[in-house]
Amino acid sequence: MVGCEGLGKRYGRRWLFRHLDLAVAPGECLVVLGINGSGKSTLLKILAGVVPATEGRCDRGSDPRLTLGYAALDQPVYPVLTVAEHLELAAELRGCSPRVEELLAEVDLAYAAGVAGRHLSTGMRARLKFALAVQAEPPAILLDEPSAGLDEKGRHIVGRIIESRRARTAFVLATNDPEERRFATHEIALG
Amino acid sequence: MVGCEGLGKRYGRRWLFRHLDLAVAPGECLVVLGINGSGKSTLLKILAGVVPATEGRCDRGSDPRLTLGYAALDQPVYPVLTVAEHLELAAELRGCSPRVEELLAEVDLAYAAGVAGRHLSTGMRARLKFALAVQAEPPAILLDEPSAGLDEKGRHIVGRIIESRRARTAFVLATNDPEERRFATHEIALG
Amino acid sequence: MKSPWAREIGAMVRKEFRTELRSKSASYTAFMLSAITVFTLAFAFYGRELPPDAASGMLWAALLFAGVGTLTRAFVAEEEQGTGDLLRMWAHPHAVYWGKALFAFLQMSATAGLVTLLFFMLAGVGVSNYAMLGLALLGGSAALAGMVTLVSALVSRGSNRGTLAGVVALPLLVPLVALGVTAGRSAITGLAQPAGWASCGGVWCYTLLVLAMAPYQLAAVWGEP
Amino acid sequence: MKSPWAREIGAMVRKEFRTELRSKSASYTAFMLSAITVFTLAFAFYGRELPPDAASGMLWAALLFAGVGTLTRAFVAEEEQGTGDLLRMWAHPHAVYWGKALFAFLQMSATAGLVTLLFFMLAGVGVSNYAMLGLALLGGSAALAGMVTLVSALVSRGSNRGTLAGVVALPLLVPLVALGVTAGRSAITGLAQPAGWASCGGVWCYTLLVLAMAPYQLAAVWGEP
Amino acid sequence: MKWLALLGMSALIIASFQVPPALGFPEPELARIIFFHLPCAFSTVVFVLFAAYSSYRYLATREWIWEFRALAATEISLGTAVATMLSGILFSKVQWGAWWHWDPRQTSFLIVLILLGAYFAVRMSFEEEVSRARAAAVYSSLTLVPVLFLFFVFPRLPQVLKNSLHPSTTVQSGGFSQDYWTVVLGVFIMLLGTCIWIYKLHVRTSLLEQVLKDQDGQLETSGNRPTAYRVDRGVSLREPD
Ligand code: HEM
Ligand SMILES: Nc1ncnc2c1ncn2[C@@H]1O[C@H](COP(=O)(O)OP(=O)(O)OP(=O)(O)O)[C@@H](O)[C@H]1O
Ligand SMILES: Nc1ncnc2c1ncn2[C@@H]1O[C@H](COP(=O)(O)OP(=O)(O)OP(=O)(O)O)[C@@H](O)[C@H]1O
Ligand SMILES: [Mg+2]
Ligand SMILES: [Mg+2]
Repeated sequence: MVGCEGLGKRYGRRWLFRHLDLAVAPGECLVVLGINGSGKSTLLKILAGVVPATEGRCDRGSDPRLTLGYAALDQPVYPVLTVAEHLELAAELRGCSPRVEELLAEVDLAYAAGVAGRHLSTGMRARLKFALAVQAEPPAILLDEPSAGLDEKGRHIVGRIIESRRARTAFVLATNDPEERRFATHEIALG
Repeated sequence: MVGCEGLGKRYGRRWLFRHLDLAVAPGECLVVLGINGSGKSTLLKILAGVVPATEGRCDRGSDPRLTLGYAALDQPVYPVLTVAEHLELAAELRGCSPRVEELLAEVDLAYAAGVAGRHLSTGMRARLKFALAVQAEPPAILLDEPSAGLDEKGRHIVGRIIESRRARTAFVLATNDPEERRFATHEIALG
Repeated sequence: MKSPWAREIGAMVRKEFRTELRSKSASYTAFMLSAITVFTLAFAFYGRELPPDAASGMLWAALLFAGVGTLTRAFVAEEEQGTGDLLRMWAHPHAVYWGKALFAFLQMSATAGLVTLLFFMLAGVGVSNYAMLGLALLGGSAALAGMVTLVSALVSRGSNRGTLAGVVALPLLVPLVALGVTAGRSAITGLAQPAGWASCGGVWCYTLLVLAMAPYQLAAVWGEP
Repeated sequence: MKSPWAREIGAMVRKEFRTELRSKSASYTAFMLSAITVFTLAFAFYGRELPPDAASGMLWAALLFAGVGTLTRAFVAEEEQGTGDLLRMWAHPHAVYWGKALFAFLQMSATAGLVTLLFFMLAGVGVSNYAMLGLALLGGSAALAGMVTLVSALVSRGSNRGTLAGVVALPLLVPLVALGVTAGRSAITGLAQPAGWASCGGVWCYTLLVLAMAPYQLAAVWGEP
Repeated sequence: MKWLALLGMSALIIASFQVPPALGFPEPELARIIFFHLPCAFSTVVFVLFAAYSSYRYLATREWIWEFRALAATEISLGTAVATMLSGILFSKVQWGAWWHWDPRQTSFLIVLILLGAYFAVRMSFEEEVSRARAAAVYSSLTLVPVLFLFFVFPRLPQVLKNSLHPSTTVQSGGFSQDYWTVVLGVFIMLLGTCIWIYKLHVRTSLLEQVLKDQDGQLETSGNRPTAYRVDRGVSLREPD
């Protein structure tokens, strides 16, 4: 469950969007469309609570650490921490169980559990971020360009992650890839 | 014209590739394939001369600043410099003409000439990097996942950039996107 | 099972240690700054031996600049790497603050020890009241760590953070230095003990004040989007 | 048409200016930092006025705090941002070094001028030989800028090799400071003029040495893939 | 109202020259600087306190009005602080014979000035309104304790008092004669009134600016009210392989 009321974001003089009302419930998947620079990522960042909105308010659930997952193409990871250490750190801070093996198996990264963040390839980093986003099995997950930079297998993993959680999770996808519209139950176009 | 002889790259115990001989001539487009983590980006970085090879040698032409263009999904840009300033800086350091308007028009970023690097969206950043890569019209251009994060129009721009320079330029593409195999005159699979 | 607080703060401290041990940048800077500082200040008086009540001033100046120069990176580095958002989504701001402040305190008191040692070796002045000096330095390090960590969070998302951090942190710490210097003087010379103890108490009051307010201010300036 | 060297170095310097002084706050902040540095130092010595032959040392200390702290970031920031590769692909290593060193020098000497001014305004010690002081400070700033830029490049690549090189390289600043302090002292007090001039010359030799070897070391450590 | 103020001011000016020279000072005749010096110092304290309070309120209730109040108050307190400093410098020239005497009071007040000035350094380095407001608020709430310390406590520490020329106990010990007090208080009230007037104008303007920004933005947006629409799950955009 994630949503917002009367949400608006202004950079300088330009409003990316305004008067935006959303309410995505488990079972639904909202795909955010729009040309480059239309504000998709910004919207997701605001929903995730890492960028301040200019007006309006968001609902992220009781404790965002456990009720919200977020994975974005542009999100870096810690250069010196290994994949496993990322999962352990996140788990200890959130207060959920790390489930390292389980998650790494799901995103097919088990072979790189000991690799440092700065040595991960694009696709490996994307996989790690998926694992981190779903770690606490939150009721709402935000994915920004999930399958960018992923190989065939990786894209299937994205599909599995979404389909297997559909029933109990609300998804918001921001994407430029028409392929990913297949997940949509709802769509919204910005800009 | 870009190539290498007996090129090999080892990280720790693992050889990403070895005994690699390449020679890409103008008119040719080599597409590098392979699963995530197979070493595509590393190969391109070695050819671009920003990562040291473990063995073998590369041919980047007389003065890589003018004979080699490189654009990668993971390559950041200067946070505080504007789009136009990036192009001016690169031109002055390389010793070629900046061609700001021309290039920004080609990648359809003219409207953002004054936007600072840290305020660019994924797709806008990708366009800026294309402009920087082709600025000196080098005889060899390396593109790492060119169309990742680009919208419909952006992907057409990539197509135009490649097709319009085919005759006089050697291209090396590293990609996970089957779509991009359409540019290939040659293919190589790593890992 | 540990309390959630202990677990979260522990996780943060562990993370800081790992990062520091693998990329030794911070401790390198700390070492560099404190060494240079002490050397220069001691050298300023070489040949003529140091008037004992100037010694305290130098000691604190050295600590202040070494501390500010080193610790301001705490949050700035996170934002520059772009990992600040990860912490913001994973952790409770208070846990982040306490974790970083604790690590900063350890780092700072190590620096303080080093500086003091070097200093008295080079400057060759005796101390008449070790307890007072120790207490003042300990409280000082804690206040420094607490304040500079907060300042680093405050500036971390602004432009030209490096300079701004200094501009913000130094004047805020001047009261601390004033009290610390007074305490240090009477600890070294052994004169005006009551005043010395009073300012030592002052240092600790300042420390408690900082540590009491800081987590909430951090939550306001860094924790929220 | 300018020579390629002039053009490339000019471009680098311009870029540094744009990066560091883009926001209107930057120069204001930088100014405040040097002011605060002096005041804080002065504050640490409240109540007792400075013996004139200690002044020189304090001055250099202030310089180091105000200058070195920020300069060490020159290359480190590039690598942390990931923009180092851009420079490596666009520019000739020597141009990069000279550009960054020149900017560092300008910044450093501006700070030096400001700090010195404030220092003597407030500390109320007279200078008996301005020429010597000026020369020493100028040479010192140049040497500091050149040295610190190189060190920053050494440590920037993150490899322990680099850090080690930095640790080895930095103590090289110690003789510089020693010479500078000596020169400054005799410039202020007016005593031991010959020795003062000698150490002033020493500072300049040091400067030339640094600037002669630095670009090649940089090309070796930073320029190659 | 304006006329009243004018009247009061002229009255005060006359009064300030009627009072006998203060014999406590090295230069009794010129002790009259205190009529300007002290009220400025007092108003500085008043506005610093109010700025800190407003900042606290902003952090508590994220209402822009409090951020604007904090900004206005800090600007005015900086102004009065500078006035105090200038009058003080003048004062020290005529009383102690040196523009700058390196007196603890002077040093500490210099740091106060810097603390107030740094507030604007902080503001300037944030371009986004929300982050700027928060950073500024937190900073100014941080400065309160140091400012008060440097203002009231530090100059009165025994070991500082003993090597300071600056009087610090005149007020507590009732060192001022009755007529001096009346004039000082009169000027203080005048000054406070003026400052509050400026302050109100300042807050008004910032409010209007804010409104204007949102309006402009609205005009620029192309009636931008995006809405989500349901998609028919039957359709799949995947190309048949
Ligand atoms: C730059 C120099 C000076 C500065 C910054 C300065 C600042 C201040 C400040 C902030 C106060 C009010 C705070 C308090 O009452 O504790 C004050 C009070 C006062 N100042 Fe100054 N002052 C300066 C020079 C002087 C000089 C030269 C004289 C006269 C010799 C003087 C006479 C007084 C008196 C009589 C008071 C009231 C003392 C009291 O509060 O009991 N000031 N000054
Ligand atoms: N901090 C900022 N200050 C000013 N403008 C900004 C800032 N951040 C983003 N922008 C602008 O906001 C717009 C939206 O950026 P955003 O990253 O949300 O686009 P996007 O829809 O994700 O595009 P893409 O499809 O390329 O990812 C861009 O035009 C960008 O220039
Ligand atoms: N500095 C390094 N040290 C050790 N291993 C590294 C380093 N850099 C990369 N690697 C490893 O090299 C492999 C190849 O990385 P690279 O980025 O080239 O993969 P890629 O083919 O580009 O993958 P993707 O399709 O995800 O971009 C990865 O397994 C990575 O873990
Ligand atoms: Mg995006
Ligand atoms: Mg890759």
